[in-house]
Amino acid sequence: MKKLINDPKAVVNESVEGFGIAHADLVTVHPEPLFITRKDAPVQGKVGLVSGGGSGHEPLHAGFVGRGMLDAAVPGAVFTSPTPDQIIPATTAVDGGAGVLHIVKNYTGDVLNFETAAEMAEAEGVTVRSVLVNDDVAVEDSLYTAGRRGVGGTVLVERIAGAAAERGDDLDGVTAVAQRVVDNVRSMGVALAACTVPHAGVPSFDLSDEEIEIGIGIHGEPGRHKIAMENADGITQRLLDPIVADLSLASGDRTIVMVNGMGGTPASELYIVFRKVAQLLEGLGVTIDRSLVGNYITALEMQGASLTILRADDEMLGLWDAPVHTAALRWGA
Amino acid sequence: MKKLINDPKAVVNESVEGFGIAHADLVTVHPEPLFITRKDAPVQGKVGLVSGGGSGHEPLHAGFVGRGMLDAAVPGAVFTSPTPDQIIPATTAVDGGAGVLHIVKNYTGDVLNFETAAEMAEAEGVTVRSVLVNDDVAVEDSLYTAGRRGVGGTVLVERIAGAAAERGDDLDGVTAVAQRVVDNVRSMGVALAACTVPHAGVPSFDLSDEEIEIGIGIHGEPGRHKIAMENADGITQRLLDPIVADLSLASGDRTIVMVNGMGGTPASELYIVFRKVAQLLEGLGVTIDRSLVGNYITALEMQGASLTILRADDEMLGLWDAPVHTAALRWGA
Amino acid sequence: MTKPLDPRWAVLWIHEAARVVAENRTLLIELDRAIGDADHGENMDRGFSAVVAKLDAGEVPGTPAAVLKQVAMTLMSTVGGAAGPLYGTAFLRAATSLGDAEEIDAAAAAAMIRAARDGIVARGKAEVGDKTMVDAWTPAADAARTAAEGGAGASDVLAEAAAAAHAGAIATEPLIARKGRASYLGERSAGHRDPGAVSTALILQVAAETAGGQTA
Amino acid sequence: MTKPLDPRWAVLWIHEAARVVAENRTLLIELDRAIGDADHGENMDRGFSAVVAKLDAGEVPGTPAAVLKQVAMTLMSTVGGAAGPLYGTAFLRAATSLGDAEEIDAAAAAAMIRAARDGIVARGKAEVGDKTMVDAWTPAADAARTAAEGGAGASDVLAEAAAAAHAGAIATEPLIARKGRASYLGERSAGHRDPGAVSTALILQVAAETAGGQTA
Ligand SMILES: Nc1ncnc2c1ncn2[C@@H]1O[C@H](COP(=O)(O)OP(=O)(O)O)[C@@H](O)[C@H]1O
Ligand SMILES: Nc1ncnc2c1ncn2[C@@H]1O[C@H](COP(=O)(O)OP(=O)(O)O)[C@@H](O)[C@H]1O
Ligand SMILES: [Mg+2]
Ligand SMILES: [Mg+2]
Ligand SMILES: [Mg+2]
Ligand SMILES: [Mg+2]
Repeated sequence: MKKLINDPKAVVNESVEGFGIAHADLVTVHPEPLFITRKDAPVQGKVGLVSGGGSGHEPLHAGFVGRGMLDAAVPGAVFTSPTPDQIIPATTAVDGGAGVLHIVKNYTGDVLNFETAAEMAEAEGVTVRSVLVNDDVAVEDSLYTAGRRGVGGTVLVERIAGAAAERGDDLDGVTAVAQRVVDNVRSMGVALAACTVPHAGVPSFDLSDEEIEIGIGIHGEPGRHKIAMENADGITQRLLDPIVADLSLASGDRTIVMVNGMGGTPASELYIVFRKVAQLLEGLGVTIDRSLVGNYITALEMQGASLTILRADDEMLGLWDAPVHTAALRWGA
Repeated sequence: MKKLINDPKAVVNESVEGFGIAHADLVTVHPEPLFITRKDAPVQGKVGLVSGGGSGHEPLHAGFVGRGMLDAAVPGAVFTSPTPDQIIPATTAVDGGAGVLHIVKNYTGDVLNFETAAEMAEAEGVTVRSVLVNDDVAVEDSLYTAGRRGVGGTVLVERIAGAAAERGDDLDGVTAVAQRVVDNVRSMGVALAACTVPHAGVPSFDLSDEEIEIGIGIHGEPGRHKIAMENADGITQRLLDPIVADLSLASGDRTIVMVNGMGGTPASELYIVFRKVAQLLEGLGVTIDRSLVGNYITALEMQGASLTILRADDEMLGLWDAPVHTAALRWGA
Repeated sequence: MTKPLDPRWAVLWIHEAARVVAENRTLLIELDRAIGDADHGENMDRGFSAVVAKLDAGEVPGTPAAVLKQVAMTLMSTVGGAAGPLYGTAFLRAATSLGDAEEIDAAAAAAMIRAARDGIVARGKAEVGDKTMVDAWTPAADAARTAAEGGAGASDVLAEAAAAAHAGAIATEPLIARKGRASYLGERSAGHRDPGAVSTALILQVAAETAGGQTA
Repeated sequence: MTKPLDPRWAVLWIHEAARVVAENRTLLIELDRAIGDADHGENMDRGFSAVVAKLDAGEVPGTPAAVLKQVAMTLMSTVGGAAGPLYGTAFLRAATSLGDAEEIDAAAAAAMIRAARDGIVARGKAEVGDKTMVDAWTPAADAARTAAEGGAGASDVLAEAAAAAHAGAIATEPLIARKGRASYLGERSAGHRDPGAVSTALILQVAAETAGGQTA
């Protein structure tokens, strides 16, 4: 294992420390317990937005803290949900009197830790709502399982709910918008090569030179199945088809599309995937109204990509375009 | 070799095509011969900025086309300088009557092809100046060699010269500012693992699990020497020392610092490097006035990082802060 | 050579649990790598190291319940992931079930394991057969009750629980996961033991060993 | 079995050059991988494929110079990198040196190679010993002059040039590069042949072969 790190156990702390120095104009890093808030938190009268989860998905979540997006991010150990003792102070720190929305990716660990934290924060007088992101179509959604994972859709939820909070929507309103995004966003991912978790020291799965993993998440888990390596257009079709089916995308639908790199894939390849997505959606009469192509929710240095599609309405597009100023997403500000 | 590509020979065309679709609001892609201009080119009365070079360094250069930065980017084949027949029309397309500045990275191929193109464009009536970026301290600068390479400093030259052009400086003025940046910017890089050029199909150099390459460029070339793997702090010191020495950085100096990923290194690791750079510069009494941490000038999916430091003055800092709106760098717009 | 299950035993148990978790850190990471995200060993090791540091820093609490409550709070705030809240709840419920008794008798030992198991089910909503730690805790709780009802001593109750947890962990191997991270793998999750079930068996095993218990 | 060095020979030469470059694409990539950026074989193959496509699409030009000028322009606009302008200039200067002669005699052949070599030096500023294609072109030009002055036929002039280029390419192996991308490697560039010198030797070799030349 070769990584630009010092001690595997210090990776998250040192990385967040560096992040805090680089973006001192935008964020404050609270070291013990670890969480990150926007510089001007709490914003009085504004709904506070908190998200978090295991580290290793950078820029998610700390890179999305700032005006028009998150008020706080809570990083756990690499690929490990944070603990309630981090989430509680992050929640109270960003409560400007209008309550706090937790944006939680659907993993047992995230759900349980945020659940506990919400209960305790409520006991401290903060009104907390939660929205559960579960956009990964690679995973079956069923009452008898842990349900679908939360992956790329999280970025879109954070952006759009963040804009709603910034324009002054109340807690119910922000929660409703966030839920509407959750209901209309789906994702699917592929890995060409695994990542190596620093404390584990070995790749998170084994893959031969001729195989890829389809239906991967963002934690270096193996995917739904291995298939033989294909070209970019073929892989793109495999990512798109289940999303189109699950969302029943049809001619006339408007979308926000994200082609996301898993950390170790060059931008040039992501644009090749985006090109094919654009061709295929055009063939279906579906328009791409906004797009993101780049590394937004990663799995360390994993090679691969994910595709996220949101069926967007006027309000979502308007909120998308509103100013945002974070380390990793910025426009209009 | 596993990559999200179709045909190795189509990588650049398909990728730029996807880029053009994703950023249709910002750029126009001219396919044959291939170059990219900002949407509103030529801007009348403004000096036009053209850069280019081999592909595989994305977001450089196309990702920096737009207001406040480049007017045109000219992508060659992967790691291969573009040809004059691409550079000439790119140059004439962005001439708004105030002349064009070529920003050329110091490689024999880039120099020769831009030289030829400048001559021919001048013959067509465009006034052309050139600035040669040669910031890589890993390479000896001597009259008897090809001189230092142009690497990360290019991003800073493009940004600052772009801002000068945008505010209306004339060709001599823009050229002078660009040259001042070149004179004050230095870089040094490290690779933990090689990249694979699509048409070659094998990694560009061989490195054992215990070795790293110090003093690499951005073309998958081997570096100045192999050393045994070290931790992030040790490697950072090795990147910083020769830059500090070459620039004679001293207490009171103000800087713009870029910690750049080579394509396959996670953001979290780049922030660990940045943290150490900040500590070391603070120890020297040198301030970091602005910074960039992320993938800005890459070598496909190479694992590693480079450090770029510009000794900045008031004017450079002011130009840095001016609005920029490109696919990969955006603020104030 | 059974011991009274007093606060000092509880502290000893937890020390041994920390040791066995550290010893099996790589095994637990490997198991989680196969069907999860390769962190269970790291999470448990981080948590139990913190627990031991915390216990060592203070006086031995007055009751076994007080020890286990401290363990619960520390695990909750240091383990993270799914295992943190689940083990945290398990130790918290175990503590609550013990009240302020100064020693744990056979019935209390059985009740403690049942309470831990029920806490995990309440939080995680997994059923037996879902390929989670519930598949170790449930047979452990059942075996403990049977042993207590059959007149075994407290330490032997723990020994029966540990043996059942161990068998339960082994039995997760062919199962297809329906809860937790392994469920994302669908049928590919079969053929590997559940890491949380294995860590459960390890922790119960040292409970029995430190108590000096033996299986019937 | 020497041939008249007329326009049809020039076209044949370039066809053979394209073939030998394609055949050695991987070798040239490998050489460039060792001390450069692994693209010389790809660049040359792309360029010469384009050249052949262009030649095949039109009539055979009236003079060897016209053929070589077309080659120059196409290489310049398709090869890229350092090799594109250098080979482009080489073929352009070679063409210019031939004027509108319909056939190339021994003196013209020697002058053509000299002109190509001088063009490369003018553009690239490399000297002999810098570990570049100049280390193949310079001995080639020298050998060609010696052969022509010694009364050899045009095809044998080419054969002597090719042999010298080949020896020159081999002799780049121990050198430390001072120009081009390999110079960034400093002493690590020693121990590998220069890719551009090797491609030069290949192209001159097929020039000689298509002309039917033999070394003395
Ligand atoms: N819903 C659940 N109910 C009971 N146990 C669960 C549940 N979900 C996960 N687990 C247990 O947690 C273990 C994984 O813990 P760990 O790897 O530390 O957390 P994470 O899955 O968040 O990475 C699994 O092996 C399983 O035994
Ligand atoms: N200054 C120079 N003068 C002469 N030849 C040069 C010079 N620089 C490079 N070369 C030649 O160009 C070859 C490399 O060509 P190529 O790999 O196609 O371009 P690049 O170096 O731009 O990748 C080298 O092997 C060398 O022979
Ligand atoms: Mg985890
Ligand atoms: Mg090249
Ligand atoms: Mg896990
Ligand atoms: Mg090359």
